[in-house]
Amino acid sequence: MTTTEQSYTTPPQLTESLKKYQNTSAFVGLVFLGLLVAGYFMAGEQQFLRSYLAGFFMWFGAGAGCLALLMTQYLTGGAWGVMIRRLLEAGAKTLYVMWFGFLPLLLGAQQIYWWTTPAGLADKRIHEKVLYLNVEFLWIRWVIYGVIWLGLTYLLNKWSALEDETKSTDYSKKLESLSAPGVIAFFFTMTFASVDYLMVLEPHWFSTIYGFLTIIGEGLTAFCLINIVMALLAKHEPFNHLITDKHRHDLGKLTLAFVMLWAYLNFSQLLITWSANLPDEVVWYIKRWNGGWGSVATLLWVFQFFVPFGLLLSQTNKKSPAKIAGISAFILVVRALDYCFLVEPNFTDARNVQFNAHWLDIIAPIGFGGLWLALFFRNLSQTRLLPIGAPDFQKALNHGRDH
Amino acid sequence: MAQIFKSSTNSLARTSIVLALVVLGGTGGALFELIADSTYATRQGDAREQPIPFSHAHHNGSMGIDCRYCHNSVENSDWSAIPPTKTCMNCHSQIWIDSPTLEPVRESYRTNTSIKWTKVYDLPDYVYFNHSIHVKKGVGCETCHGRVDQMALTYQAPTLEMRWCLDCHRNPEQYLRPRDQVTKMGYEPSEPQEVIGARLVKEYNVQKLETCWTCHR
Amino acid sequence: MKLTALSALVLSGIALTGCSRLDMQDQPKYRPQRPSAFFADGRSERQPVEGAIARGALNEDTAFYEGKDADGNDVEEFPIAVDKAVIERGRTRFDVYCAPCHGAIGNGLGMVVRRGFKQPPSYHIDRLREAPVGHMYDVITNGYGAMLNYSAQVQPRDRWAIVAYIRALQYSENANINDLPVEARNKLPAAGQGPAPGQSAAEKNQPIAPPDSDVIDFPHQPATPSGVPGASGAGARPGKQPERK
Amino acid sequence: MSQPVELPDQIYVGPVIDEGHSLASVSDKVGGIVLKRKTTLGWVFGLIVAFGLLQALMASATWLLIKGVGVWGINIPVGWGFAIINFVWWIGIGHAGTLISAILLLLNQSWRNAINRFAEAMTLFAVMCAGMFPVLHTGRPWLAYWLLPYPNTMALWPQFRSPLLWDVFAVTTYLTISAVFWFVGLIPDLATLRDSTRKPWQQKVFGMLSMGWRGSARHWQRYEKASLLLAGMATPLVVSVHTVVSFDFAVSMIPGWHTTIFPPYFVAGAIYSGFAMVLTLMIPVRKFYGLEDIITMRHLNNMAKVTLATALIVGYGYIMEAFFGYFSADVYERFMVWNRMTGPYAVFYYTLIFCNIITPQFLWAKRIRTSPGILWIISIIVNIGMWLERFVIVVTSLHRDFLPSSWGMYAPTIWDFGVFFGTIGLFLFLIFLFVRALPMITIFELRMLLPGARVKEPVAQ
Amino acid sequence: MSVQALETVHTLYGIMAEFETPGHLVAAARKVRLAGFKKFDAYTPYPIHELDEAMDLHDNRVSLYTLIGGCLGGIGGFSLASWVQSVALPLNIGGRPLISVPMFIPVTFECTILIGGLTAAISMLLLNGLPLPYHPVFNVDRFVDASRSKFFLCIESADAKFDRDNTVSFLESLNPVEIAEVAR
Repeated sequence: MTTTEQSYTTPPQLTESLKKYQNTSAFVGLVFLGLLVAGYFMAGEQQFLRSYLAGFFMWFGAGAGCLALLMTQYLTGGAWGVMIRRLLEAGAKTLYVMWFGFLPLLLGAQQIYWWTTPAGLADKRIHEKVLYLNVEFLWIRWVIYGVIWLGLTYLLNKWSALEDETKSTDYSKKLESLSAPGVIAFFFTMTFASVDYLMVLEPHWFSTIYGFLTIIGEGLTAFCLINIVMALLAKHEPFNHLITDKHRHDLGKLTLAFVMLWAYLNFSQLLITWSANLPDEVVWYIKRWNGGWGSVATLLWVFQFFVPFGLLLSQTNKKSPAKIAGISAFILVVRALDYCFLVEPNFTDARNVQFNAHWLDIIAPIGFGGLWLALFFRNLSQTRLLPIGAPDFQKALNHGRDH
Repeated sequence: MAQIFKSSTNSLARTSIVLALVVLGGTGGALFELIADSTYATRQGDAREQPIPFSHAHHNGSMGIDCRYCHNSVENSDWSAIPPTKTCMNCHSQIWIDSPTLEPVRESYRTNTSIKWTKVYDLPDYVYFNHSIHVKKGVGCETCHGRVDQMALTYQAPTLEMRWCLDCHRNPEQYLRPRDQVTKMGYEPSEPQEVIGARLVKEYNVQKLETCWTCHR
Repeated sequence: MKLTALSALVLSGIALTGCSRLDMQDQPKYRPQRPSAFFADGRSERQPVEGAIARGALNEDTAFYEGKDADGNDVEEFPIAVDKAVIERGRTRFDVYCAPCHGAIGNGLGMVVRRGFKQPPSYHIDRLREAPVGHMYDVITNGYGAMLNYSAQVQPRDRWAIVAYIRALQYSENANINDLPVEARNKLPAAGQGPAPGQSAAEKNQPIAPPDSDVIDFPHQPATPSGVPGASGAGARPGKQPERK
Repeated sequence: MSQPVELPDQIYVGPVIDEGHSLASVSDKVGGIVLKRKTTLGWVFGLIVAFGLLQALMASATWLLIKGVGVWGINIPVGWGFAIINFVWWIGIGHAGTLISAILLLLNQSWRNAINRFAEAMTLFAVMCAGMFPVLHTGRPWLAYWLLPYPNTMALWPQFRSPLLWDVFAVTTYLTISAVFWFVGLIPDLATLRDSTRKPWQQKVFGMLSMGWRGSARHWQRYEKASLLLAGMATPLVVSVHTVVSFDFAVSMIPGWHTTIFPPYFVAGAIYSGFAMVLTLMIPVRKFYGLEDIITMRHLNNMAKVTLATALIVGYGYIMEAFFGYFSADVYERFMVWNRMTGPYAVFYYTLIFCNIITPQFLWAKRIRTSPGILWIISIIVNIGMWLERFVIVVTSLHRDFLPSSWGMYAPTIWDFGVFFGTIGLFLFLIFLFVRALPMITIFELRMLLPGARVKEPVAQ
Repeated sequence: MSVQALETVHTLYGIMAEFETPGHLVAAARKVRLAGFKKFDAYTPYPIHELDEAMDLHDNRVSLYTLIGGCLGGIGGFSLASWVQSVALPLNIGGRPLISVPMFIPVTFECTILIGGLTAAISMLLLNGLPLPYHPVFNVDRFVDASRSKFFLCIESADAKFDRDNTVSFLESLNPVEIAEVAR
């Protein structure tokens, strides 16, 4: 195998393909986002924002998940991280655009966030926590999140590029030392972001595991996307012989771990809430336990846990590019349903649970997915696809080749 | 190296493992059946030694004296009284007055001291049992105490295990009888027990009390 | 496996200690009639102090509690309202506490008498038919002749119920067909062929025996060994004959 | 799954096993600790000290059985005192062992090989100590078998909706599977001991225990499969055990207990304290037995990193609890947080913050991660901190009941301490016996790390 | 098989060759398999994964049994919980359904692991035919090192292709350190 630097540059055909993917995604994204805007006029502002929130948060989360995994892999090391570092960087960079996606939610907050309305702010329980729940602070938090996420993304990308150029381990050390506090900052900001945009849809409800759950979900989304992109890349020179079964196997195992973590955290939340049966808390589940949403909950358990779990147990499935990509795509579809499940039932009545999913709930994730992928492939086509400057790059490439 | 073990050790090692499993597993079951559930542990069928060989078979069986003649508090109290010597003397002031067997009775009456009967149905102190409600709901004396009319020396008829109590508490219709048949020995239901039991459950408003505090209070 | 072995050990431990009484099966507390190591007489219950009267137990109503009027004479009238339920109640009490000696119909030929107890007089003699109810109450309460008192076994209200039942028995043994209501009388077979008139007062409160039966069933009689009252076994003895007429 | 020896580079602190070892030398070195090494005075002294502490357990438990649980400091409203605190503490300590063996085996982390046997033994002994507490707390330990579902004369069954029953299942399963996993791992090493010793009685004992293991390739193939499967099952098991322990608290309605983050937060806390305990024990053992070449700096460094990471998760848990206490706008939740921080037990809260959150921050520095002495002190502080964490959770939540009329204080008695230190004695006693009687490092897995173990097929002759 | 060969089977377990390195052993094992021997085994002080391929070992029964055991354990645990709570001792706890699925998950899970784990360990031992304290290979003096540092390969006399002299010369061609007869 050649080990010259030249062989790791992106060949022109691959850049072409990436451009093609970018254009297709952009087209799909624009069409569906156009439909979503049309939905604003057809279904009303509130329904628009609900579907917007579900679709947007999923794809925002994909970028955020990439950022989190990017920092994590600097901390833990391991071949898997080196191989997908550039993909994660490209994913994280989508945050530059996605961060602005919160604006419609902030501007239309009174439509979907009841607590921001005068009636909500006057509510006794909301008033009790007015130090946190006030509209000004909500805006300020949005800015803080942006500074932290975008700042981390910027620095990580910059130093990583410099590392490639200079081959200096100074940058490797810098990346590692930024990632450690970065992960901590990310955990807290993302927790509060999940409170700000999702949890307060049910303004009296709270769950301490929620931030954790959101972050793990985002990591799962990110891993699924990475798996798919890795499978796409594996079709092209030079990746067809750079990415080994071992790499895919490691990524598959991590995907499996996230599937299990997702199930574990969700089950913990369910069991604790369900068994204590406190009126404040159980409302959230009542709306998701009965009627149409109850069936969706079952579907989520089956398709976001049992089925992927069973499939990912098999080594063959994890190692085959087509299979792992298929499973990942499947999980992504269920992830979209999961976000819909997190958002929509809040707008139904606990005494008479209605299945209130809307056609816009299908439009929104596809629209944002197109947008996100377009951004992602654009970022990807502008960079070298392998971090040749990483100190353990050669070792990562050789991972799984020594027998 | 030399062999450490003889070739016979192989079968020895294997059989000993199997044997150990069988023995351990078997002992658990055996101990349950033979000890925990044995009449030795439950004292079922165990006739207790009494200061006077009082025969229920005679008094209740052949004389036909109603249970309540002596155990007169059974309908009104949680406690079915062991009769005072005076009750014996109701009759034995006239009959069998010379019997040496009955001397302790007469002595007790003379000296105003209690006869120390041995309790046959000694429930644990953490069990609350109320005779009157059982009698009122149509549980026959015989259902728990067995054919007292055939007991020369009184023995404990049931196991008195908790599951024995629960057997009836869960499905009382298996055992209920009309109230006026409660003290009757050798009662035969006039209709199939399922029919009569189900009717009486409704008529007497018998509840299936299974809560812990029904009996442990 | 470890636990099975452990539980087996524990079980056998319990068994080997000689009894299977668990903790707290015997608690240091008194239950009725439990002996006491503390009191000299060995009883856990204490007798009230001589002359003590429990709250609500002054029992001033002498007619009710003693069967005597203010002058100490036996009362003639029941101090309670007598109705069918009271007589029914009286019958159950009578069958339990009186029938062993007095016999189910009050002829004084109960089981205990047949075993040697001094025979009490039949209720169906004139003296007793004419005795005031207070007298009978007094006998139950305080005993009479060879009969010891039943005050501990039978409560005052039950004693009156028994008295009421005895009155009914006496009436039944001396009744006339004309005492029956017309409808009941019509149900009887032609006069002279069925059971003799005045057969049983109990019948007044019971369905009349079916026409084809010549056996009067006493369904609430205390059980005899045969389980069929009055029909066979002990009930078939000659001594029982009078009550059949 | 071949095990390439990873080259030392700036990411790593050093090799997983020092150079210069051969197949025979590792076998002799580790096996020699059991077979050849003289029983040192230090070991005897340590054993006696541990045995003395164990007597505290014996005495306290005996007194407890005679008098009942009233000899402990528990009462209304704090009905769960030292018993549950120590139970959770011990079982948490146990978790590192399974984690090191199982998760790191699944993740192909070769540095586990030198410490997994010891950590697994620690797991077993810690779970034994842990299991003792709820059983003693029942008041009538001789009836503990009532906790199992079996057809009994009472026609009663345990309540499957109660987290305390889940505990029974989780802890017994954990103990059983840990013991099986540990024993399966021991079999090849016992065979090594059997073949290395010259004493007939040792040959007999190790021969029986190793069940005639002869290193057949056909056996190894199934053996590896079974090990992997056991590891695969032990990993979710270890998570489930502490999750169930957290459910003991979380499915209730007590403020400070009923919070959804408890499962991951408890699991992280368990791993945290477990790794701290491994460090606490490994650092001296490594020194006394001269195992620096097998348990290298790299091990200490990695364990310190895991400790730091879990410390951060635990810290995240503390902050979430405090934030959501505020965010709940619930008077009881808020009072609970406030009471923790300013109430009568506040000093414990701040001590635990110091021990669990502040102290481990030193581990960011590689110099500290690689200096055994400081690491040892930090690990002990963390152990104390994690004990205090359980104390704060149990006592502060209970001692202020919903109604002020039911408020009370909790103070352990000498018998509480007797049982607690007694279990530490039991634990150390078993550890001392273990390091003397069994190979404390998995020899056959060490061999796999050696350069000489790699298969280089000769060029065709 | 000749009469003489049969006699050999009774006295001779097989021929054992000792190798210096794992690499030699793997190469030898592959050759032995390719030579058509079925009943032979390699003895190593630690698991060598290359041997699985060289000796064509792919026994997945442990996994299969474990899967079955785990499933049975899980089903058993859940059924036990459901039966107890709905049939044997139905208790209404705060209005929750008798079969409270979420609350049965912990027990179900633990039973799955318990039975699965025990099956994995026990089936491994049983399939390996352990315990077997006595085995002919221990008769070879140098075999003590099999659990320490040396690598052995033994062709059993029970193999159809076994012939004492030919086997010895065949093994000698594989570059062993030493060759020994294994008495039964």
